[in-house]
Amino acid sequence: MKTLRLERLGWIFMRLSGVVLIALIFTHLTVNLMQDGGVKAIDFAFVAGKLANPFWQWFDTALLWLALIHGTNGMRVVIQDYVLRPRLRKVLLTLLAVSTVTLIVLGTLVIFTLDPCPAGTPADLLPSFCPAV
Amino acid sequence: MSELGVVQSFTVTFIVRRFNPETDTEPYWQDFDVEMFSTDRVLDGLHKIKWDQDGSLSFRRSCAHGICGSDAMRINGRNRLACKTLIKDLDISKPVYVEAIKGLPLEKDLIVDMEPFFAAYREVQPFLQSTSKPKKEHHQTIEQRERFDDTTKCILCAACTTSCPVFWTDGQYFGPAAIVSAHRFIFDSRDEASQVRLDILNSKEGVWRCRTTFNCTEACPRGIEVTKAIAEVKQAAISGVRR
Amino acid sequence: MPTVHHHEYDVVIVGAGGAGMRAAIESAPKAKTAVITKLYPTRSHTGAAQGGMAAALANVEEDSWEWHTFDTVKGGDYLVDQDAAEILAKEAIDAVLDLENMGLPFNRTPEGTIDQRRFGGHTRDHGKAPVRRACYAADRTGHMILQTLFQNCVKLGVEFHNEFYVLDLVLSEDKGTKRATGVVAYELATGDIHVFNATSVVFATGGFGKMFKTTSNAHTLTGDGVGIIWRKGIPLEDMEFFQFHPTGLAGLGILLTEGARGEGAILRNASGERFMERYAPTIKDLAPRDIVSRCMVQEVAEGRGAGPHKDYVLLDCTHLGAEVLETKLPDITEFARTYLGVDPVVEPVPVMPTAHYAMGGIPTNTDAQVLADNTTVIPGLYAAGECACVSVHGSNRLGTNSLLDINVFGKRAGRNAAEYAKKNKRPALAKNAESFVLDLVETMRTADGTESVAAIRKELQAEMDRNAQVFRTEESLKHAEDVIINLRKRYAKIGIHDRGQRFNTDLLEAIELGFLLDLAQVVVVSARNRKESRGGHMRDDFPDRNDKKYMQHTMAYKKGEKIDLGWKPVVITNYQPMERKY
Amino acid sequence: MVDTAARETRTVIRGTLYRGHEGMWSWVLHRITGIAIYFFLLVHVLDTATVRLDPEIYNTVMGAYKTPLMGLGEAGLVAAIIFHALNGLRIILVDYTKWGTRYQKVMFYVVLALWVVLMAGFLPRHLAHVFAG
Ligand SMILES: Cc1cc2nc3c(=O)[nH]c(=O)nc-3n(C[C@H](O)[C@H](O)[C@H](O)COP(=O)(O)OP(=O)(O)OC[C@H]3O[C@@H](n4cnc5c(N)ncnc54)[C@H](O)[C@@H]3O)c2cc1C
Ligand code: HEM
Ligand code: SF4
Ligand code: F3S
Ligand code: FES
Repeated sequence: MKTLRLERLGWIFMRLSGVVLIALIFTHLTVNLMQDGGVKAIDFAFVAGKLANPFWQWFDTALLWLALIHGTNGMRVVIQDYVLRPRLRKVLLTLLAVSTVTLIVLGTLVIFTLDPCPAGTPADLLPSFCPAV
Repeated sequence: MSELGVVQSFTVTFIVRRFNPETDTEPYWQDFDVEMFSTDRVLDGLHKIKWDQDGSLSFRRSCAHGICGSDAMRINGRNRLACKTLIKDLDISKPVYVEAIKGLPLEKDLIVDMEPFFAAYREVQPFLQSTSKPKKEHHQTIEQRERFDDTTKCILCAACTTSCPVFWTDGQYFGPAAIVSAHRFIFDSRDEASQVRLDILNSKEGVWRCRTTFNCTEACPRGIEVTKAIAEVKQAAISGVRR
Repeated sequence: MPTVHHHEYDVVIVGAGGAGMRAAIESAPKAKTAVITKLYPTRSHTGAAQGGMAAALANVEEDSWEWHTFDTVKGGDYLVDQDAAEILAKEAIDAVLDLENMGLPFNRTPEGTIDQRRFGGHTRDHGKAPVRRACYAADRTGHMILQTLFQNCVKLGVEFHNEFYVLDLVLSEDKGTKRATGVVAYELATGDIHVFNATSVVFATGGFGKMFKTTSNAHTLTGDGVGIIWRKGIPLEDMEFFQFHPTGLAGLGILLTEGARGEGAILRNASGERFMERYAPTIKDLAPRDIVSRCMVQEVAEGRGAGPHKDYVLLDCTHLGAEVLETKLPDITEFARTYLGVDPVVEPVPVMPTAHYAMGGIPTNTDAQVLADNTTVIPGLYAAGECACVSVHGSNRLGTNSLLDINVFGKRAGRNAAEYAKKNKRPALAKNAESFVLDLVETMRTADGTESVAAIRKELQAEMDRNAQVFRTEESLKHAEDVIINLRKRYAKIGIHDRGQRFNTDLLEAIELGFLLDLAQVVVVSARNRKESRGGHMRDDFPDRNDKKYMQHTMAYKKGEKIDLGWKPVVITNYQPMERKY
Repeated sequence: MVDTAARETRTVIRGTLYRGHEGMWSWVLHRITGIAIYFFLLVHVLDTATVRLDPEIYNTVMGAYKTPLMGLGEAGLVAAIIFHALNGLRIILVDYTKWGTRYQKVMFYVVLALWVVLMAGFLPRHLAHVFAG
């Protein structure tokens, strides 16, 4: 612990990731909530359309990883501040770690394995570039 | 200062958080009406209570002018020295709330156990470590001396540490006062053990727990820019000491 | 009944101010040492000292320790023991360098050495002109000394017993010769009694300014140590000499350092006149404190005081500029702003003399050993700092000489106490050594009389200000003595509110008042007996110094309820008494 | 014995709330918003993951976001993110610049002002999307 200085690493990471997240999150929000139709325009076609583009794939991956690690490290601090009973603290920290790893793996898999034109789906639900069935 | 002119007196209500470990299971609030002058300080009010109304009221004090650090307490919800808080600076149309500082074990009335506070202080090695044995004094320029002037003012009153929300959580955080004491030596050109102190403060309960809430800076009766000192220690822990 | 604990140490030091901790730093590495203190060490009043610490380093201009010795002797109106003054001035240089090497952040010269400034009564070449001799750290020199000494105690792992009130000294008596064997203390947190058996005991308990109403001293400076010594039948020396510092904030007594005048501040009366020019044409505002205080009181008495009641004079710093005030005198600038609402940068500050420093105290020789009479040493018992009387300050202490005193003689006390403890076996304690304190505490804790401690203390303080302050006469002192005797009778009938064992500060204030009453009486009786004016002791009815009769130290002895007075010769080496002109 | 003029009221037991200044309240908000965003993120990654299961399921799930209630919730989320992001920048400036600690209060009010401006730009559009059919 002392030699690795993990707390320092975490502190620096919070700041670095924070700066990057600003760019990522605001782009994400603008694209998803502020274009025509706003939140109402979000559907499978929209998402799948975006994720077919490698730029958005990498963009979303960065967003996913950074936000989750940043948020998780933040939550770790909060738990360590307020949960003083050692057992409960351990349980919560483990839960936190497990859910973060799960979400990162799950999210990354989704981003890279999503088939934008799954067979047997009505065309009106799909991105416009899907070949007509 | 009543000799200095005709100063009017008025009644101030103090609401004091009392606790006597020998008879009480929980602290409770008690109010006292006290005749005060606007030039009086909160410490004078407490003395008037102790000397004229209830001798069992317990608090620490010594110098009565903000230099010994005995009487840090929470006055109207903020940490201050009772001897430096003038009645005229408070809104006396409302009662004045006085209670012990937060986060250290409550011993009696306004008295807390200071030992954990001093333990953190001792841990940062707050003393000059120098292997050079000058014939006379060490050489130090005016600029080098100025570099750590602010943090030499600390009177170890604990107003900062016990105003820190992070310290309140579990009392394990070194706390701003200990960091201030470390800062005073880390940035002293004569000292050779900066890295040792930085290693200590790099630990789990060290500087990284500070969330820049500035309560410490606001509370410091000596006007030390505590959060700035902490920020400088953080930077030193990342990229080395620049004196 | 409180629990009684027993401890054994080679050296026990009572008090953790500058003198106590300097002693501990000497003694702790050599002998098993405990420091017993009623305050957390950093709360000690040494931390309030502002101006500086004198030493003829000659860093900024020519200086020598002989000149320093002369100034000390002359400043003390020749009642100084000159052998002690020589030691003080000579060892001053190492005392300052020791502190610097321990880490004290002194202000620096452009060359990077310790900077020095002027202070009252310190001159070049036997009075020719003011000299820059005071080493300083802004206007918190005492704060830095206290912190530095504490830091080094932490470094050495010195054992502190914090918030332990020593209430008794245990002496053994063998064929009429006394010997120290330990002390008994009351633990504030629990109400328990602690008996410390020790080979050497060092008293470093500071002053007793709280017998006056207007004082620069802390609430806790109640003269406990000196009072304990007194009650043990050990004499007290030169108790009539109390220093009234010229520049206390009017009405409050909070000190504005003489360093302000050292930097060029000027005292003015109501009409704006620089009145010190009239009294001390050569060094004007930088005359020694006794002289300046007297002149201020005289200005006010003759109707030239400022303010609505014409009851103070003004300290004018406005020409110094914000820069000097903020960098060299930041703390006092803040004091004036906080406590009087006066900004020294733009307006002069109301000031009046404030009870400041006890020149007298426990008689010691230059090895810091306590004396049972003019010459007999009490083995194993030492004293240093403001509670002691070596006497390096004579009848008036020069500014910056006390911080020096606590370092030079604190060091000597610590070193000698440790050496004594190494050479001698730990003496046996008397049986029931704790019984006096047990009894005292229990009587007080259950006291249910009708008199109030606060009221008696207030009356004592008011009386001392009225009749035993800067101007004294036979009549005023007689009045004060009668009042004190009466207050002592009332003190026997006090009542205590707090019946608890834990943090019973009510009980302790009562005990402290007992010491104050004892000492006030010694001060007044000694003062009545000295029918001359010298240094801090100014008799209106005997305005001149009388070397024929009074060129000697007062020695007060407790004989039952009576006070016997005797004399002790002054040690003169080089400087024959002369008229004191500045 | 001295008389006791004291009135006793053995009612309230807790201490007062610490009356911190801008620095403390900005931290309280930062922490609350951080935690809120974290929990939203948990849910958000999961709901987005349903995109991998089946377009219809995803669209149903997204349907939930399109109700007025969720629309308001989203507004709150954006409010939180904007505050957290701006204040995060403030913290970084406090940490890394020489002048940051001295101007932290000013910066806090700048954060609030920018927050108001950004919200004023976002809210009408968003609410229009949510409520306009
Ligand atoms: C406002 C002010 C400014 C001053 N400025 C200067 C200056 O510029 N230059 C200068 O040379 N001098 C100055 N002086 C004088 C000088 O500061 C003091 O004389 C000196 O610091 C006294 O030090 P000390 O160690 O003897 O006592 P203190 O520092 O007073 O310490 C006394 C210690 O004794 C302990 N104690 C007392 N009673 C008991 C007991 N019963 N049991 C256990 N412990 C006990 C206390 O806890 C404390 O630790 C100033 C004084 C004042 C008040
Ligand atoms: C928009 C860009 C963001 C920036 C600039 C940012 C910045 C920061 C910074 C600098 C900290 C450290 C605070 C400190 O040490 O005192 C922090 C803490 C935190 N952040 Fe963020 N953050 C952002 C986004 C997020 C997101 C998306 C989440 C949620 C997943 C999040 C959750 C948290 C949490 C829980 C904390 C801990 C709070 C605390 O300890 O009080 N942040 N943020
Ligand atoms: S930094 Fe300020 S508030 Fe903290 S202990 Fe020192 S003087 Fe007190
Ligand atoms: S109050 Fe605490 S969080 Fe940091 S800025 Fe001060 S140490
Ligand atoms: S009593 Fe000394 S700081 Fe308040």
